Amino acid sequence: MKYNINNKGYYGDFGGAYIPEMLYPNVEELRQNYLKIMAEPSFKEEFDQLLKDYVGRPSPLYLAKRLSAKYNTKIYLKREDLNHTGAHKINNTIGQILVAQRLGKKRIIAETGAGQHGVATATVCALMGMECIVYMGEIDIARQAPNVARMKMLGAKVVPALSGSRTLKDATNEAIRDWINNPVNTHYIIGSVVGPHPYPDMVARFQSVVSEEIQWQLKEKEGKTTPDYIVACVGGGSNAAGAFYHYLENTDVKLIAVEAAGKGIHSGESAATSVLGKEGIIHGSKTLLMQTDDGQITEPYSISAGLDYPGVGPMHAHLYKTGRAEFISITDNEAMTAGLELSQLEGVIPAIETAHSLAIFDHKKFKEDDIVVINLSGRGDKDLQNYIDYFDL
Amino acid sequence: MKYNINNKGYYGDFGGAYIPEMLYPNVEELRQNYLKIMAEPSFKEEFDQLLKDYVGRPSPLYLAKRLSAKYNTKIYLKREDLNHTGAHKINNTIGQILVAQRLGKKRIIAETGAGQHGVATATVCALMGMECIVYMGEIDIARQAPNVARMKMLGAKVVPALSGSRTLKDATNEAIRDWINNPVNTHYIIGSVVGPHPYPDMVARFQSVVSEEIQWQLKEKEGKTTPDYIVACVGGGSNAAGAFYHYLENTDVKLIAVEAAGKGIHSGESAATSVLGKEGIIHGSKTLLMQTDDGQITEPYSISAGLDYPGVGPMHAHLYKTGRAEFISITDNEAMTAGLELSQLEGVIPAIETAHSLAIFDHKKFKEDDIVVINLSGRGDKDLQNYIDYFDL
Amino acid sequence: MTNMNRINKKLQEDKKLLSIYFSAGYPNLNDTVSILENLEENGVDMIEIGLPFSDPLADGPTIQASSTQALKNGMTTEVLFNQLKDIRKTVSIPLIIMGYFNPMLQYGVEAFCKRCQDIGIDGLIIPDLPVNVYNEQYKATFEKYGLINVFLITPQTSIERINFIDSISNGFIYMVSSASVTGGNSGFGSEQTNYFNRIAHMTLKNPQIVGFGILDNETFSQATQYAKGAIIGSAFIKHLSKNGTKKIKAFVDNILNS
Amino acid sequence: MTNMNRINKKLQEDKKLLSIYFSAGYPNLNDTVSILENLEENGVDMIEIGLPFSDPLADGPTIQASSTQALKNGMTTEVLFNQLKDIRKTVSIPLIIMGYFNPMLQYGVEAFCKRCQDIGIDGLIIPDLPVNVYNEQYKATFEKYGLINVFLITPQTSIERINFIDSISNGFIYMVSSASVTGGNSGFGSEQTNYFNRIAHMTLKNPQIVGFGILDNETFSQATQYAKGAIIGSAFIKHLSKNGTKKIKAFVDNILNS
Ligand SMILES: Cc1ncc(COP(=O)(O)O)c(C=O)c1O
Ligand SMILES: Cc1ncc(COP(=O)(O)O)c(C=O)c1O
Repeated sequence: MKYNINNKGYYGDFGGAYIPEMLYPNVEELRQNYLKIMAEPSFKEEFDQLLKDYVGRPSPLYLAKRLSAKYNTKIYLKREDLNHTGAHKINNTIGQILVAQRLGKKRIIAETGAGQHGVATATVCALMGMECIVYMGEIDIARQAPNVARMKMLGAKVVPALSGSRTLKDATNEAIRDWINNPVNTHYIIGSVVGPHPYPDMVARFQSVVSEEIQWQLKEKEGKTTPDYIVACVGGGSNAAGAFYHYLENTDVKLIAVEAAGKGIHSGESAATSVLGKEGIIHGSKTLLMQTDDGQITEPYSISAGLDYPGVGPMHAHLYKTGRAEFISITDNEAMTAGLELSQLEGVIPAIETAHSLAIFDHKKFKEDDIVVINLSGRGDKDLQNYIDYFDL
Repeated sequence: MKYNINNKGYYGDFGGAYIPEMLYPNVEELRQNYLKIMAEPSFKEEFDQLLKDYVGRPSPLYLAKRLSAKYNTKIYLKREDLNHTGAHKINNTIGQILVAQRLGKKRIIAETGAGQHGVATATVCALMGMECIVYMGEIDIARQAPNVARMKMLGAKVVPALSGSRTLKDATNEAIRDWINNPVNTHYIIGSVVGPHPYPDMVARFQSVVSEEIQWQLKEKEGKTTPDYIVACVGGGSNAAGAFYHYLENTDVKLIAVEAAGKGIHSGESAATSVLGKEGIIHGSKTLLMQTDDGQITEPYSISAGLDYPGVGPMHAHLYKTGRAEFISITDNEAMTAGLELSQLEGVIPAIETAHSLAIFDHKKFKEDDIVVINLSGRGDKDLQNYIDYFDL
Repeated sequence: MTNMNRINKKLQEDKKLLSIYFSAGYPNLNDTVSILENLEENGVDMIEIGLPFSDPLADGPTIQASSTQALKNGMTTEVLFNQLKDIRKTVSIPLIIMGYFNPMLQYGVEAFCKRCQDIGIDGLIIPDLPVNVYNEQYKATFEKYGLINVFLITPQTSIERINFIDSISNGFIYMVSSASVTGGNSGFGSEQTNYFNRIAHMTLKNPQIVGFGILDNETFSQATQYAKGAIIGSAFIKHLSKNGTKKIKAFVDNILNS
Repeated sequence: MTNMNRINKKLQEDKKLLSIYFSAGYPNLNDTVSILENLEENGVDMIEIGLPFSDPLADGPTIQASSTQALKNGMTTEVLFNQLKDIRKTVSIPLIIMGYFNPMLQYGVEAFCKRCQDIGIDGLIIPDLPVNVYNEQYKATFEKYGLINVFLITPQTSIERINFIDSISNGFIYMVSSASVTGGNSGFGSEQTNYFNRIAHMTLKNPQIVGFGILDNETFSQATQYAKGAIIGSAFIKHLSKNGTKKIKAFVDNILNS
């Protein structure tokens, strides 16, 4: 295992648990128990059953014929958009709610950017009858209104984060503060492969169902378990972690991580962490993050709330530093255009986050017989107003 | 076959093709070809493949534990909400677009109420690169705005129907007019089991995948292929037709069709066709419909755009007249309350149409060991604003 | 020959026939009779009286709107029959009721036909009553009450079907100028005249009368080069909506001699 | 004993210690030094100088807001060190820099420690530098530059862990009154006093100073019944935001003798 996590909770130089003492008991409890719990047969059974009957897994691996024809290569879409609640996020929240139950927690908190993780958390809380509080940046509340409405319908309380850039980073700060204030009965369901160890590993494991399925689905369709490329967008990096997971150590499979360049990498309004970031600590984890020379975390920008984050998970920092994954930065405009293109070529409206992954074809040429799997991390229902306004439809 | 269609295109007294001569060539072409086309191996293969890889079928059959506990019976939800585009409607549009292609059509028209059928049609048109025009009542355009946005993203043209009650009935009139005006290159994808023969049968066959799956899914879960009850809401009746299809002739399985009582069956603002309707002709089919003594079609009302229709498909008229299905009418308020309840008990936000089916528990008591399958025909993303406003969330 | 239907008699006249459609009860509920009288007076050969319907799916916007208005004005099947009960005292040209099937069905098809006969209605045009249903279920009733049922054909109707329709018709064939809802066109192109010509050369037993798209002297002349007559609908409704029941003479004159 | 750290010396004094936290550069960029001088003058025993951070996730709204303002005012690590470079000419009580780890990491941990030593800083409190990471990677450096690293304990910290923290501490233990971000409470209940009592009875090698929730004479007295001293943060920031650097004497007097 060269690219996956080591037994100290690090991916190479990245990871760890840089947390205030107030969080130590919670995080330590989780660290000591998560692998044990996940290995219990009753856990596995319940998790698998819910993924199948409730989430609707396996998600299809769909050969996008018209998109493939346009870019003269063989493009498969891994349809996480078809999951219950419309994105990959629920794979993780199902897992974590079952962990939280087994740890005896009664109250759930979460941060959310695009709102998909908030919805996925509110959903599993409704399913299990648990209290749910979701922190969400004020800006994101405005630009992802449909997901705010969904959370409310599901009985969750949505609390605006008013500090900083009022986006995902700040919502995460607020969630952490809540956890510090409620150390005993509360579990914090982090929505990506970020945060202190063991979160990045735990979330990656719950999301790894994505690449597990890709393996046998490709086998069925192509006679082999490996594609030439796997492409996924990276906010914190959970959908990418899931799509890469079972291929991490197989370097025949090239990994492409797609970041948000916002209005341009060097425009000052960007979230392209791999290009602009330096090593440091954010939300309890040592990783790459965008920061001033002085170590203050930069306010990021992306049109997509889910990629509007100044860091990446430690796995991705490691994949970047080691060159295991290629990182491509996509501007707002490229993403929006690719989102519209997929809608009209394949009848699938992607989340704006996901649309970044679909925009790589102008940056990267593939061979005609390359098999390129794009992780279609979520659907665009939450983004309709943005698309409509952007294109004046 | 006592409850399914006969070889003249009638369900008992209902059905047929009461169409102007201008539509005769199109409808006749379809009638002569639909069964042949559907029997072609290449059709079946493409249809099944798309249902699996594109739509995401099979849709799960999910045991709703908390809902079951509340109503002290065993409730399974057939998760059509997890289909691509979020409702059962796409089962039919995938089928019809493949038929249209084989008939050499280049241009697709559709009517839509809730917008789900419009979205499902726009989706398959994008997928196949065909022109798409969707007629939608002006009132429905306002109350189902998210679906209008989706259709636009998918490249469809949405044309408002301005006559009559400016809802589904009128959109259907406009679509028929379009078809009369464009008799050669156009296929009309009707969205429910309504319209002239062969539409009701063709749509029911495409939707019958729902009960086909319920059979083997129940076998897996309960050791037998039959539930005690199947419940589905009825606008035109396509999701009900699909859920009932393979059980029509097995009277051990009780069928419950749920209609919209609007503000109350006798309030004058209702769409409870079975109670209020008389035999007559609407949209080319002899069936039950709400009308004046004089034979003018009544303007219906329901909070749900998809049930706001003054008729039912001829299959349902027959099921009603023969007593094969029990019909229950649910008011706006009962439906909305049931929709909120499902959201908060199971983490599934249903379409308001679907919410009607979930509201029957105050009207009908089930035994503890009854197996009740509710067809969860669609998700409520399109209805969020209505729910939020209604409950002031 | 006294029992010969007025339609058949009219069709034997050696002239091109002008037939006019209007929605009963439009612009005002009680305009029906005076419009009928006016039309006959001014030389119209035959009239289609539209029985308004809430969902006239084979009609274009103009006729739709007039139907809606007529219903708002209070028009019903019963009201129309009452308005027409003495019509044969003043009007002698063929009168046809044109309407959708559902209101007739609710009235009772036999009762409807009987009432038509009592009044002196000569025929019916029911766009959404298909040929085979008519043939199997209603033909006997229509004939019992001396009513001619008029069928439509369109450019898409196959030769076999035209022949079949001709075989069961006993008045005229309503030749839809283009497969298009009413009121949508202006002037005929070669596609349509080719179609008129093709039908003319089939030498059918029933004469044809062209409908849809006739709006002025030019289109009337064009159509009647090939057919026995032509029907004006939307153009006349538009005239009514602008002028009420006045200036009907001018409208008809304008069609017949421009 | 000349080499003894000021913190240790202070802890040996036979009195309850009042320690004050404030964010450097707040309310105005250049208030830092005068606030320090003022506090010492008015009888404060020890000061935590907050190095502002963009994302102070262990702090409540008051301290967050002061951090944000300080950053807007232009505060940086370098600016702070420059402001403090002559501080030992005027201030002699123990000074502790309290800040998050990322800015220190970017400065370079060793460079940061050296600079602290040069200035005369006595210790550091770094909430998000965990005990084990400190122990394995940074302890040697801190010690090299004579800096005391202060660890936190909370009501949830296990006995084993408290003992371990005690074993690697060489100044005092920062006893968080409740597992709660700063500024959230008012007055201590029995839960908290039980906790203070429990820790007091562990007879740790390092004295404890209570932080979080100290805001007036009452809470100061309560906390120092069980502990060596107490730290005031949010309450002082609120005072600064209302009064600027004036009336610091009143604030301190109010805590010490009510
Ligand atoms: C659809 C979708 N894709 C991607 C992301 C980014 O998150 P991650 O990088 O953890 O997959 C989000 C975040 O909300 C999302 O909603
Ligand atoms: C989710 C959903 N359920 C039900 C219906 C009603 O249609 P049908 O009766 O044909 O199933 C609609 C119509 O749009 C719908 O969107």
